[in-house]
Amino acid sequence: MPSTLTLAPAPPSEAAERVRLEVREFLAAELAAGSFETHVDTWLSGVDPAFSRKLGERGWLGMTWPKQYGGHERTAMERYAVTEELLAAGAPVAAHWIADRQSGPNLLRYGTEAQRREILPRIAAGECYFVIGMSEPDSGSDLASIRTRAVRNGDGDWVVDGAKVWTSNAHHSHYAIVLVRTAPADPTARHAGMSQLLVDLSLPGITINPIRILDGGHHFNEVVFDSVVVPGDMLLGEEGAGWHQVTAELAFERSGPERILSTFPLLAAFARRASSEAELATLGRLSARLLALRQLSIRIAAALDRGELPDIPAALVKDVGTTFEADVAEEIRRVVDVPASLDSPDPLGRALAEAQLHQPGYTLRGGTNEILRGIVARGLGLR
Amino acid sequence: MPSTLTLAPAPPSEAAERVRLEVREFLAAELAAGSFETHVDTWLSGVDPAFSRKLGERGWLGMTWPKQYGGHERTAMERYAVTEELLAAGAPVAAHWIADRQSGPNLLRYGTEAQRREILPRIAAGECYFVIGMSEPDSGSDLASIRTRAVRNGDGDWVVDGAKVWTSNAHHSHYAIVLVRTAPADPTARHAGMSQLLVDLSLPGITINPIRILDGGHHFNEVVFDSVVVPGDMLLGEEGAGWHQVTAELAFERSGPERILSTFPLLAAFARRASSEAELATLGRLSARLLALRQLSIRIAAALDRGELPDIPAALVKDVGTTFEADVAEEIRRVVDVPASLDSPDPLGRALAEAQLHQPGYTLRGGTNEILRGIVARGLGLR
Amino acid sequence: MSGGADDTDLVVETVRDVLAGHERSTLTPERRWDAELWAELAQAGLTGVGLPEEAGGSGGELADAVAVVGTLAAGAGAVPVAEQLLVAGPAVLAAGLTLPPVDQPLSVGVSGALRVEDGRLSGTATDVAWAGVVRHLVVPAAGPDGEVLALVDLGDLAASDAANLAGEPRGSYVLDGVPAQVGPVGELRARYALARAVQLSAAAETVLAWTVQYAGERVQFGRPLAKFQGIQVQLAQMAGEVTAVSALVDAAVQRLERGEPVELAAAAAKVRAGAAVDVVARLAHQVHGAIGFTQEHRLHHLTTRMWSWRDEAGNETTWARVLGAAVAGDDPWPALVGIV
Amino acid sequence: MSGGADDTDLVVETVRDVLAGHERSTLTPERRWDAELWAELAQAGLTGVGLPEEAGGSGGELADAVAVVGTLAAGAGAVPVAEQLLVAGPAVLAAGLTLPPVDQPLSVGVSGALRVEDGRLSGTATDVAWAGVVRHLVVPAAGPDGEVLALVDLGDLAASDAANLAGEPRGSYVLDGVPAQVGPVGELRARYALARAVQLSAAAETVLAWTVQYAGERVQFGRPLAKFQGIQVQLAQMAGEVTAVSALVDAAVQRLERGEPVELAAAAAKVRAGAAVDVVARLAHQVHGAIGFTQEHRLHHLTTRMWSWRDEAGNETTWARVLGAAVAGDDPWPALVGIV
Repeated sequence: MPSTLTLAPAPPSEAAERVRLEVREFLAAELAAGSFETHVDTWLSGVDPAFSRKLGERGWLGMTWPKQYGGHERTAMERYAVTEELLAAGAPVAAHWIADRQSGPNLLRYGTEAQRREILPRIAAGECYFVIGMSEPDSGSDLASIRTRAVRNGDGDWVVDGAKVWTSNAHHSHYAIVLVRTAPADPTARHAGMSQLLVDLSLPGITINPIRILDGGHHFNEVVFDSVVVPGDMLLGEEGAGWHQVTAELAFERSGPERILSTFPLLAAFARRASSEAELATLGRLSARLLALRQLSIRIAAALDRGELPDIPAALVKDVGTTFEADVAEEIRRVVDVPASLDSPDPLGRALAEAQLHQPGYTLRGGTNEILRGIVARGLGLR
Repeated sequence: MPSTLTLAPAPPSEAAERVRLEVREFLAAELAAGSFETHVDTWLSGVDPAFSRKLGERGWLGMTWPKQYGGHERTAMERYAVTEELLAAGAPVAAHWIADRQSGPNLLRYGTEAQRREILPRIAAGECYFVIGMSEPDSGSDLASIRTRAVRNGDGDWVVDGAKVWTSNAHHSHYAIVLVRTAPADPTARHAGMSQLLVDLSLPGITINPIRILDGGHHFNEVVFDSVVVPGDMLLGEEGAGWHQVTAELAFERSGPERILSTFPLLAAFARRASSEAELATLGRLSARLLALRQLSIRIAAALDRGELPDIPAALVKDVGTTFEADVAEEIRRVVDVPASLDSPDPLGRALAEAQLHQPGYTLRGGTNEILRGIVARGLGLR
Repeated sequence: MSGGADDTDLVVETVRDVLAGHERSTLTPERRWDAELWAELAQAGLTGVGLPEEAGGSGGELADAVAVVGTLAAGAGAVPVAEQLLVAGPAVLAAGLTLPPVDQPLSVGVSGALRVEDGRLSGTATDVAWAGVVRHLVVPAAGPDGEVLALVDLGDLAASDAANLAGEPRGSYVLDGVPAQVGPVGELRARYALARAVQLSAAAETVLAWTVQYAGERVQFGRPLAKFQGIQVQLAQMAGEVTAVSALVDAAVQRLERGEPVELAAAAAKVRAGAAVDVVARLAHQVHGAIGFTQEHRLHHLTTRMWSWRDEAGNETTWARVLGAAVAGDDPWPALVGIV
Repeated sequence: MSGGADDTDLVVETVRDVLAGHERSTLTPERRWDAELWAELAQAGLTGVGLPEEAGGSGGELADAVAVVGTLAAGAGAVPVAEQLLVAGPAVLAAGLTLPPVDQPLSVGVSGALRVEDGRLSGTATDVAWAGVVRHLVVPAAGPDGEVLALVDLGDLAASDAANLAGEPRGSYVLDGVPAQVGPVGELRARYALARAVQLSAAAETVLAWTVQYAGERVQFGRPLAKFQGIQVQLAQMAGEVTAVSALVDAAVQRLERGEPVELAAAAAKVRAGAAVDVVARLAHQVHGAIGFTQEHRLHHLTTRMWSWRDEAGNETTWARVLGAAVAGDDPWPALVGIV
């Protein structure tokens, strides 16, 4: 097998199994107390700041970060156990999701000391939420074609004009990390001249417009920047290195348990009633697919923790994993005769409806599968 | 729907239903008499000249051709009914298959009067068999890259040098219609300079080497031409028009019942024992796919009979149909627990083995599915 | 109306004109039906197409009714026309019952547990198409001598407030001795399945056309999407599904037109159309990208309907078992080719 | 042998050297096994790897045995090493029975109807791996107090002459009171399934590598196949399957190494590996084109094996039901993540 695809096993971790049981106990108690209801795809749709703060109080956000920034210096395997337990339970984790998974690590890597001290502890407390400003109305998967630009004014501040779309839950968030052009587009170097800015979403000139998805839910937004003045020290990382920073970030975000487990609450609802041979066979087939993906995902998390960048397997997890997420609904509906409806009296009918209505999103977010297969092809030495 | 995809219904045909019943009766009697055994994929592997002659005697070869050439002037729908009955029964039709389906019509269209009078009645009698000489060892799907060439000598005859591969049953056949270069390759007009020759396979200089497929079966051959002198009047059609003639021919051969029914004998063996809910559901799903493909295929046959050239739907039938042929084995093996083996005491186990071992062939013959999808894309206006 | 292909074209034009006069209903999440569209269709006689004039219909052929249903399905018209013209209306007439006035919506339900005694219908009808909207309802029910067809006037009986994935009403009625006309049940379930297959086929054709159009217009990495081989493969796969569904559904409808038994043809059509939905909807959304995932874009009006329609009137597995049982046995080939 | 990663590398090198000294056996259609290869492997001590020296094995870790089996699977070695090293050998030792000499091939069968009474085995063992070739056989059999493991010396008992799709012998034995050693049956079936999954994983990795190599070399329309986006998509799909199978099989093997119960992990591995076969083999043949369909080309040595191995030792449906039954219930998530 090409060496770009092989992954060493993750080290066994007793600490991870301990915290896994703590989270499970916490979730059982919260469910019993009615503090949340299980839903499908809650890392997109389950916004609940009170729940996020509870996780922060228990030390389950910013888990791997240094203590000086509010983190807990725990292992990647412990963090993995916590996040997959939350997703499997369909708990409302959307408020803090991007900040904890992506923006915090980004700040740790590229942020100034002041930015880290100010923001990271608030993320770890479950009180500060982020959005990612990458896609634009006309850019699609082609990030090099973005047009939002930032120009230095006389005071050394950045003046930002443009618009970003598909920003998850911007209407509940505090900051955006925005990819902008800081130099004019150069057709001979398409990936040059971009930078990342850390933007406070309460700044004057920012408008947040809802983008409703097909079930009518409001999770996404268009964020419009109209001559927004962003302080000069809010550049994240290096000027002109935006493309490089974003590419590394995308590799990170592709392989987590959220690329496998978005529809697990549906699978669980099905498992609670599966009894016929056909149902058990379907449950078994889906379980085997899930277990294989989970092994891959855990191994990638361990590799990332060792400082490796397994971008080819990460792209594979996102490609195969999100297809699996969609297939869960398809396979289950074939063997049960329960109408999918958000109003169903049957939890399985509701979960089927939620899973189906969110389906187009699984494969689209984080780069379309076509893009991912291109990455894999490169990893196989084909490009 | 794009108009390139729509197809009018085939006219109902009582004559077709009559001859269908005659064929069914004939086949039942032959099976009862042990004159043949049912197998999978018999239009490739079931060579039986005696059986072919019986079909000829009954007027079931050359059915639509003019009577003056030994044909029977029956309708395309009657011919369709006969061929699908033969395939569904897994009867040994390989000897005459190419001659009846493809080479005869080719001669009718492009042959000289002498060629027609000499050859067509023998095909219709089930006594004269053909192979197609298109692919070459290095050409693959890229027919424009063929290198076999024919040069006129002083007597006005053609001297042929080169080699053709994947010629089905050349070792049992009398003639080949060979695509050759009659002018040097021109990089600015890749499809120019090719012609078709009608070649008697008993001519000196022709060597036929077996190409065994993965189950060890000998159906394919390499035909090597070493300074073979082909009489000058054996040019088929126009000199230089070979590419055009071949392209039209491929469109014709893509949509017949043999693109759907190669593995029907396996489906039938399964249907004879299906009883559990899972088996009946699988049988029903496969039946629905087959019925849809059959409707398409019949409508295309009727359109061809009206003189239309529905090449886009024909490419779709070949793409979707051959995938179906392969899926038959895959779906059935999932619900039965019968080991696939050529030695199986169980007819289902033998049929599974035959279907599996021939599987790579279904999608490859007649142009790979990639090529076909390109044709469809063009039909959708995408190229 | 006198029938024939020209008349069918005229009917389709009329439906398109009516649809064009309406904003397409954004059903989700408000969940309503399009009363204005229904009124206009009724006004134009389109809610009685294919039902004989002497029974109170507008006359015309079954092919005309199929064309009306397909055109409304492709346009996501939020009205119970498929149920009235292809299912409940013909079933009522085939059972020898009195057709309610065709300007009052008539629908169908095939789930739940219902019984008829002494001309009164009792029990719960679940997953009723357009519950809360229709005036009359046709259901299968257990009678003293086996299953029958029952037609009831719902009056102002309340339905539970539930909807399918597109927001189309799909609620339940609790019936407590409602007076019913009763007759032979006939092929009610098969008609219902075939009607959904007709809608699925029309919707899938439209989704393919939209996706081809989008791929030709949307530029990524400096080229229209349609120029990428990966996208072409996806569109060809969609075209293969759509063409196969279209041919089979059409053939099943022709059986119905010829007055032949249609249960197995309907089963095959529903199975095949249902199986195409995942491929067609998934690839359409994949090619459209994020924009097709939004409520503003037209795509979801059809994809959400397709996801629900394939499960309604019996899903693929239910009908595949019926079909499989008919093909199983010593002579599968004659059994199979006798179906359509 | 003392175990550890370096030793495993050494074992793999040795197996490769032995394989390189042999023409790969063209099993089909002659249907034979590779007695010379077996003799050389036995000579090198490789037919006892992972079995303790005190029991007559060559010592070393389970990981070494897995490496031997994987290497031979990838090389299409026609010898019963997977059966001996991963299934029958360990099962015999776990049951407390006496291991036959490791230079005499030992195999396994799990189908048919067999019973043990007074230390004698009777009935028919069907689908026996390497029937007609092996000297000793391990089977599950019905005993007076439930299922047991039975080990018999077949002597020169004749087997029926049958083969799987790759020509590997898979015949039956009729046993008529053959003396047997008897012990607890343990996880014999799961071990067998896992052994086939190990072979499938190794074969799939090799088929992917061959296909990538071919696509890089074969020129069509003036470019290597690998430059076509359509081909790249197919190779990426294959890579996704192969990588997933590889990770899961590896994790299941680790459970075995740690001495933990392995039934459900083996079930998952067999289901996942079996499900990958259709995708991997079909796309590999598709990319290779006609040449890969010939007997001369190496591809079929692995694809025909993969087609058979996925059905042997229980196909996906059989094991999926076992796995599904274990996950079904009120707490599916803990049940699931406890499996591997």
